[in-house]
Amino acid sequence: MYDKLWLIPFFPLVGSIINGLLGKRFIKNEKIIGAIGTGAIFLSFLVSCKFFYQLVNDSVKIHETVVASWMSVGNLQVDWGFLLDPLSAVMLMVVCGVGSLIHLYSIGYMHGEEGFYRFFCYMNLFAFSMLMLVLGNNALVMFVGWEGVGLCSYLLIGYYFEKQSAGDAAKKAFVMNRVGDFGFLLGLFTIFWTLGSKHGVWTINFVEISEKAHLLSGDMILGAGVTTVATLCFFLGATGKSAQLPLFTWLPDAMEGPTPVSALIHAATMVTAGVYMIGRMNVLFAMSPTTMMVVAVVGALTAIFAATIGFAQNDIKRVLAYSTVSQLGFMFVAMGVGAFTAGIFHLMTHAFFKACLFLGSGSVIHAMHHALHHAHLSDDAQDMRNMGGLRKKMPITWATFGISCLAISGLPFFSGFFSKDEILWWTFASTRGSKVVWVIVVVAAFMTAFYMFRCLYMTFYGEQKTNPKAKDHVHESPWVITLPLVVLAGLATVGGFVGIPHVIDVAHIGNKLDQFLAPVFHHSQQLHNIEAHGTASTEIILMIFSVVVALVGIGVATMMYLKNPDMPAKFTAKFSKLHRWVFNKWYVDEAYDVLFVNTTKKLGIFCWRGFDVNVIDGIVNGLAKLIGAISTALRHTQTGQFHNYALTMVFGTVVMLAIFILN
Amino acid sequence: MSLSDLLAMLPILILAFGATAILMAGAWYREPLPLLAGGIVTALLGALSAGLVTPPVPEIAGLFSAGGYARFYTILWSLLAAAGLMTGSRYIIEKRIGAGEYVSLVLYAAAGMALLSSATHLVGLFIALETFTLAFYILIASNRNCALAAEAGLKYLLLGAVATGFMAFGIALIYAASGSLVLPDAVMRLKAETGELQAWGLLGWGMILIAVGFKISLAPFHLWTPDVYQGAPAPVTGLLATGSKGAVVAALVGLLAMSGPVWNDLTDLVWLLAALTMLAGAFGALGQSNLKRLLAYSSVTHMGTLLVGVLCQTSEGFAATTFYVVVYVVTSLGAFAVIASLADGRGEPMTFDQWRGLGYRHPVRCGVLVLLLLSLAGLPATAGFMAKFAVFHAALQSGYIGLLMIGILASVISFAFYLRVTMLLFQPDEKASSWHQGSVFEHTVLAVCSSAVLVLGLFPGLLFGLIRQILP
Amino acid sequence: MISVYHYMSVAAILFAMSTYGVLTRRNAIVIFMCIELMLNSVNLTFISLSSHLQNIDGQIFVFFVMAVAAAEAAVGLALMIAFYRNRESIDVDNINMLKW
Amino acid sequence: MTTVLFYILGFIMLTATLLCITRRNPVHAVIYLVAGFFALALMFYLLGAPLAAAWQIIVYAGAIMVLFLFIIMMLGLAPQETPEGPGWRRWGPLVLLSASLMVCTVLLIMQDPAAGKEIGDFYLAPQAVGESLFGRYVLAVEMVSFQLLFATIGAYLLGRPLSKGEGQ
Repeated sequence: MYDKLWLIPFFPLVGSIINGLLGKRFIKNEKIIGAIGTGAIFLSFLVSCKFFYQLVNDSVKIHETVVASWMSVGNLQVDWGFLLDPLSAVMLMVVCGVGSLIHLYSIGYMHGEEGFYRFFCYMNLFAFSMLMLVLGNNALVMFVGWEGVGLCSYLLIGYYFEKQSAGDAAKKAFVMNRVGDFGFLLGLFTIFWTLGSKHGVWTINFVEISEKAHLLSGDMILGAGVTTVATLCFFLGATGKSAQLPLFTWLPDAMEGPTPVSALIHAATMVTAGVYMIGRMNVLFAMSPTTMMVVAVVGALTAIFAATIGFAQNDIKRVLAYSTVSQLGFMFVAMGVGAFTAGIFHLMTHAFFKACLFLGSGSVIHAMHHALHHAHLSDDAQDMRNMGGLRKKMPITWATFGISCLAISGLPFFSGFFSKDEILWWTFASTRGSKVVWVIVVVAAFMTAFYMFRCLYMTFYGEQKTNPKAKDHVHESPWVITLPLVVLAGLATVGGFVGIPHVIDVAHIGNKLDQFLAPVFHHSQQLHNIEAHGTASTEIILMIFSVVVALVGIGVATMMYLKNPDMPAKFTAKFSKLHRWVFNKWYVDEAYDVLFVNTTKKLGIFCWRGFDVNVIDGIVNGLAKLIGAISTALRHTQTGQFHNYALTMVFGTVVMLAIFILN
Repeated sequence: MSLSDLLAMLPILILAFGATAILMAGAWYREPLPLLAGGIVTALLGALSAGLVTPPVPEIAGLFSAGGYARFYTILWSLLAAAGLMTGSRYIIEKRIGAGEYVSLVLYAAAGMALLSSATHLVGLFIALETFTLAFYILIASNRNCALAAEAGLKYLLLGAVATGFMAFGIALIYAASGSLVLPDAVMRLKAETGELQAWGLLGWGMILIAVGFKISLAPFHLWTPDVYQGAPAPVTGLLATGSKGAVVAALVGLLAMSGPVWNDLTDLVWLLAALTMLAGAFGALGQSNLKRLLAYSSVTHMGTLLVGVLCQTSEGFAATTFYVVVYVVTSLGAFAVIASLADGRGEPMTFDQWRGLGYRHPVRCGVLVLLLLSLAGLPATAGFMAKFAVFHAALQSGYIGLLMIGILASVISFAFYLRVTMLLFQPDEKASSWHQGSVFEHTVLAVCSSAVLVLGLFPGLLFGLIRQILP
Repeated sequence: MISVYHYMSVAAILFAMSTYGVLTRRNAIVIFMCIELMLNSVNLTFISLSSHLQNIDGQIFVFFVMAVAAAEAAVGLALMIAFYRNRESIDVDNINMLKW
Repeated sequence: MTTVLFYILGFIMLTATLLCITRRNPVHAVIYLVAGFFALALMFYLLGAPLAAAWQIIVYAGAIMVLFLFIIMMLGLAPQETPEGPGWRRWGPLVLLSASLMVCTVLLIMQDPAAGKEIGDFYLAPQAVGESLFGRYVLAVEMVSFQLLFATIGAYLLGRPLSKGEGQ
């Protein structure tokens, strides 16, 4: 029934190979290359839909298929095996669905770029790797994907090789991801070794690990529980891949890549691999309250931290990048408090609205770029201070961007509302939850609403601040760009209804997502008593509270950034008494500006420049420098002189013999 | 020596007498191509006979084994010689190196490697080791107009001769302690009644380790590696980096697999050597801006990893090491073959400046190079990953957790420089110049190496199964 | 009383001395001579052990060591000529083009 | 008698070696080395290995060292080993290092219980060695002969004058 699962990653692989080998010399035509690339992933999407439908109607929810035996080393048997369960099915739909749309979008966005074929080759390769990551039934196949997506990510960040910054960004992403990979491997080996050497179960198969995980409960390593150590290592891997504190600074820099890349890899799919991985290993994580706590705290801190930095950014893509980091923080909070379903739910809705936001920003940048290029100006096409008032010029982009902003802010009945609310509820009420974390996350939610609307207003509202010469050349993008926007905006609007919370489920639809994912998560949740308990009224109150928080955030942003020039004049004319109020309001505003905005701005700048740039980059650069220094020192032992080489040899000999004698 | 002995060593005879025949033919007939073709055919015949002819005796003249393990390596080294000749074809023709001499030396070296991998007697071991070392001294410096090659040859000779001294001294001490030169008895008799190695045995093993350390470039005996790799012509470097190291490791594995755990007193030392080597290679490569030197450091790291597998002293570890040797040989040879295939009148592309943007001028070969580099780096689904994984798995089962961590750390670091080259290749650079298009021979080698890397990565079980059968 | 220990000690001293020579001399040919000396100390060890163990193998090995040394000397000296042709010197301090 | 001879020969050999590794003129070094080899050959004889002693003289002193001498003369190196030899600072540590190598080796050799036993009378007739070489070890002898052949080829390949267009 499920033995054709391999088709799903197969199509993008073929697409990648065709475009990579034949794209430059033989196909050449952009349309065909684009069609091959998009078609490949769309076929995967169709196949995924088929399997998804099949799985929904199947009573057995976990299916493994083995394509071929990979290797057997000693008592370890590893297969090229795929695992289809509700978790991977949801991920499949997200990856293939959003991926298809972004591929389509790329045809328009990358039009005329040098290396068009290369772009689609990498994108398909990425899709292939991501699907391997999602579908792998054992840690090794997952690791194949894990490394593959990383590789494609560097390749695509550094797509514009001629830019020095792009190369640096790729390097940074590389270093941080390596730290993460190191964690992942250590975690894997810890689990593998303990299960094997102490319990005789040599396996890296996820299903088997989940079944045998209970054996590990009493084992200790390095003075701590094995599960704690291993899951902390896994979490380190997740922080690298998913840009969490302290390894998050590569993600904003990764915006050097083309915008579709940012949307697909650095917003919707690859960066959520860490969340998925925790979901996949939820049994292990649930066994260690310590790790769960760490995950939740790190997630919450990242959420608020990145949101703060979001205040101070003027580059539209960087705002979105920090917002992504922050939203990933939300997902980790969810995983940390045991709300696995909520985490995956938010992963899904985030993929919709954040992809839409990124693609929208891409559409704007695309238009700006063309306009500026047309007028021979070298202004920054990504700086929001050069935008403003684009609402009329680009109505579709504006509408979809606005809807996504509403969704990410968590306004009722948009998708973000449901997922974020579930996270907040679990954080508040879960047995693994914490009120402190809840407060932090709520503040972060407020900030999210604020800076997203700031971004919206600065880009689409007010006066157009683009250089007058280029002003009139800004146009709406072609259909290949707007179609994905519309579809994603639609999903961002209604996508949340798959997970309606029980308390407001008037029509008794039920939380479909929760029911669907239950086979994966409920077991560990029940085993370790992870549940959210509280009265329905508390839940409703909290829900209203979070909506209010979002509205306040939007309100503040509206007050501060939506400066319609007509409004004050009309007000003065019609309601002269109100004038003073408005005027005073302005004072308040300015006072507010001085007291609050500037402070937060400074805080934001401090966090960004001070922490992000100095501390984290300092550490990363320091590490790189240290390694560089060691390698230079080593290099200088390489004097080329025969005597030095011989001397080293003899010295090594003497040391060795001395060791013998001393023993 | 009886007829059955001769039959058992048929592959070696084919190689050695083929070498002599080609040498003599070369004295009168100086066209390089037929000589080369003859050499390649001889090497392939050697491989074929090793694969097909079942030896009637298990041991040849009490010096060499004729078992499966020995034949496995005979096949590998014969094929290596064929591939080495193919990669060297343009070098010989264009530089006007004496083809007869060159071809026969490569075949002769292959015979030496095959014998070393199957040695069951310390005399055989010593002579076989010297056989191919000697051939390499000559091959490295075969282009006499090249000052760098002469320097590389001299450096390798002087240091290599010192290592030979250590090797002989080590053998002497083992002989002293055990009274025998026959393997594995000589090694097994080293133990005193307490189960520890006697002082002489310890010293002997130490000296041998130093010599082995030099040959397979373990830190701190690795310093010659980058210099010699850079100076030697790429077709020779390809052989030097793979065969001369692989054969030594093969002999070590064969010896240890036959003699059981004789290294127990040495584990700390070997542990240290392996750790030092992996780190020295990884760190050393980071600072390089010359591809050949970088590959040299990469080979240092790989040798460290190999040593981890040897250190385990379990059948698991030996199987993993053998697999690793094969993968390393294929990958490394391919990488040097790419360099050789690009070489033209200006020499070989070496510095990163020369490589920048070459991916657009020579996409296929640079693509192959990227694949091979990624395999060396151990990217999952390539052969390199499987090899590393198998070795680390064996280390894990033997409880060398610290070494495992260092190994993972080293491969994490080494990823950086492999990827750096990869990125470099595909940087647009207007100044990137075209290099040679390469000959059919070279393309064949590249095709074989890259497909082997993929096949072994996806279906390593085939080779693992074979290795399990043949391990002594 | 002369034991095998005496002979081996002489050999060890010889080995160390030749190592010293390898490390200090700058003329590549002299360095090569020191390496030959190293092999000779090995030969002494083998012969003394052969006597000590009343066993023929040691002497056999000496034969092979000598043969290998002769082969190595031939190739080594030819290499030095090749090097000299390129660089007009065989001072090892001049073996310095390949580094870093 | 053996004892006295051992000490005399040991003294000659070590002195000759010492002189060999310190003389600046390579020709002198070769002469001292040959002297050392003669002492070594006699020591082999003392140990009951007349054939090895003969090889030592014929192969080492006679062939290899003459080859060395020949090359030194041919390259005209005699005056070139510069007077500015290693200074104290340079060879002081090296003396220490070599000395520690020696001490370590000797210490390890002494640790072995077998080391103290006196060497008994042992005499290996050349005939026995020859029979063994061409009996049990004939394959190894063949290999060595191959090796010498290829060494000759190699020496020729490296040492002959450049032919036209070679290496371009």
